[in-house]
Amino acid sequence: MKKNFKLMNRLITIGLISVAGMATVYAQTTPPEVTEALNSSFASKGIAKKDRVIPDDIQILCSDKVFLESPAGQKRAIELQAIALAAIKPPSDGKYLGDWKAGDKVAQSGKGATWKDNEKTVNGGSCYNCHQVTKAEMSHGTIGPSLLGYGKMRGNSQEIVTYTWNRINNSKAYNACSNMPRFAHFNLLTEKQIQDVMALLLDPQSPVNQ
Amino acid sequence: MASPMRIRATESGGVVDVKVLMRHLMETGQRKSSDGKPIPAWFITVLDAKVQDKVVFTAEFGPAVSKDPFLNFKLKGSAKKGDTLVVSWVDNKGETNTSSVEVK
Amino acid sequence: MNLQRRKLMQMTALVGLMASAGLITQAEAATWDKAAFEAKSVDDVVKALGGTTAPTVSDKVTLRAPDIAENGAVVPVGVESSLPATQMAILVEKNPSALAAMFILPEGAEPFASTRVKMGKSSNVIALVKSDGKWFMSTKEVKVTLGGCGG
Amino acid sequence: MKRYAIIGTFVVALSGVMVAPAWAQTSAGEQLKAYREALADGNPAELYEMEGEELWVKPMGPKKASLDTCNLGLGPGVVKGASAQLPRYFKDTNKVQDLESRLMTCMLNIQGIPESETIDAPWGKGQKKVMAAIVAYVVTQSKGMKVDVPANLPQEKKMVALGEKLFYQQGGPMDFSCASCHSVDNQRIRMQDLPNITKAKGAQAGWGSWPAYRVGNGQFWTMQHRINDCYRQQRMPFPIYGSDVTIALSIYMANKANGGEIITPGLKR
Repeated sequence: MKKNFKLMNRLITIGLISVAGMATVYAQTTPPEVTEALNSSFASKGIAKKDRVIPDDIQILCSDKVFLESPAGQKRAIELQAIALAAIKPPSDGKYLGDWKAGDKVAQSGKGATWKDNEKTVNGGSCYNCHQVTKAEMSHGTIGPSLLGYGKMRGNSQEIVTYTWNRINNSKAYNACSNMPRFAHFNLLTEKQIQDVMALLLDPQSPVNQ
Repeated sequence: MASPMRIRATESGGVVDVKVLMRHLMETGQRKSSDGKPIPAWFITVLDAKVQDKVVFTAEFGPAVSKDPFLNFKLKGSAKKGDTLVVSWVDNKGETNTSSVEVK
Repeated sequence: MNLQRRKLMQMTALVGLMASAGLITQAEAATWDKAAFEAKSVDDVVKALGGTTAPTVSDKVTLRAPDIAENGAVVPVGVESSLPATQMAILVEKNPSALAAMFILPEGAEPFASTRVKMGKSSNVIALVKSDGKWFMSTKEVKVTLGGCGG
Repeated sequence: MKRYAIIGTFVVALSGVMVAPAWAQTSAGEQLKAYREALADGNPAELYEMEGEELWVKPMGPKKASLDTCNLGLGPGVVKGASAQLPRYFKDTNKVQDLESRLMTCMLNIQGIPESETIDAPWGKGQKKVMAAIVAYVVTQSKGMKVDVPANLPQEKKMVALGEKLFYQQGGPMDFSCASCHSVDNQRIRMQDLPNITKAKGAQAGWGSWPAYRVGNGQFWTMQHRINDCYRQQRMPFPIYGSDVTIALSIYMANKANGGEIITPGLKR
């Protein structure tokens, strides 16, 4: 869970400068009773260690609907989006698109990262849980938008390719409180898996674009 | 306690509608346990329903019948309101279970 | 055939043993049609059930099964017929052994039975009804979907 | 959840793909409805209920006593309608308790069975197996009644408020909270409808139909088990059986569902 799950982050305070130039500090913290309940109610099990309850900056922001809807919250969202975007790495071998067939397997699988899994479990992307992806798979969720025809509609200009890459790597770069997990940020998917999912979305041969 | 079985038998227009729910694992023999060992097949093979010692319906199951099996069948002429309907099953390990109900 | 007969004899011997030990009554155990339940394909099941020709597709056989099953572990299926039936069966074509359940109908039992079966994947489900010594059938495809979070 | 601050030039492109072929979903949905209706007749939860009914009066534990004097809130031994009013505040323990944590109190005080025996048992084994059967029996005794959890007492109000905060609290490597899946109407994960628990209708559908028998694994799941597996799928650590988080979320849901019909035990995928 890396550095951002350090215990001290639990009570992080976010300072923001108001538009008027006056230094106004908006304190946003996880309520102490919530922290206390989380601490007393959860236990480590397998790979799901207890520190997973400790929210990072994005999780603190997105857990607080009231603050999120305030001007300060919106401002904070933009700030965190910029941080997320800046941290995204382009593919190490320069290849954005892998194999769509392998990508469909990643999209189908909802496995990994639970206390029933272990370090050797190959994580899935759980894409079908929330998105319609191909016509053939009728068992798909509706939490996210349909991705049917994704590449066909947009083409594969570098702009589209980079946007899609970023969106899968860290969806929060565009929407701080997107429901979509940060697949690269938390190492949920490997670079190769992301390249394969990219191909699933953008390869003209992929069933997504048929 | 014996593994539970629930039987409902209701008469309407001369037809007795019988519904049976049984607790049974119905292991297929195709699954493996977490340590990789095959889990042996264990399933109900034969179920029969009797009224006054006369068999009125028989079902034979393979391991493809779902866990905690449900069975629904209908009798016309071989059972009537007030009769005692006895349902028994035997599984492939030779374990048996019997339960009865009055036709309502 | 030899192997099958040998298996059958072993089974009979075992059943005899269990029956003499008072575990089960001879009548209860003797009826389980091992050959039919162990047959792999639909054709082999029909043969094991004594069918000499392919079953006739008939609209007098009604198969109740869903178009989609939310979970392959539990698929409700039922068979019903307007023919005077003595025996009925439910088969899942793509299961390792096709025969899932069989029903024997003495005088006074309606040609109606419904249960729940496991399906490993999307497959044709077949209802067989024996009437006047001949087998009749009805078929329906059931799609098994993936559900839940998949974790 | 609203989508805030989507920046860049991709807003239009993104919204363009939000139109899913509605007909495909409707017809698949109707076909699934037929499947679920075919299953509704004959819920194997009844087998657990039968077992629980026997266990309720069976002397067990070091004190060889039965639970039939257990006070679930309506007086010693009163089961009818008891679970409809749970979770609630109990004076003797000075705690808000759900059905399962209250039963643990009774098992301890009446039968001498330590709470840890239930808490530490794996699902479906040992004292958790006993618990599941008893829960099946108790909730069936409130079937057809209305959820009656007004949460008027200050201790109850406090737990509802905590539950609401926890409902939105994100964590884990997928950033999920309960709200990620349960705060918008008419959403599905794969083929499963997700009740919007932030509204009465959704809360009633969810709270009112659990505990339930799950056909997929042939198990009877209590509400504690249901919440536990939600957290597993959220990739969170293990929520301790009967812990504050589970009770707070339960009373938050029950209070939202107040007045809704109880159809437990349900039958689920």
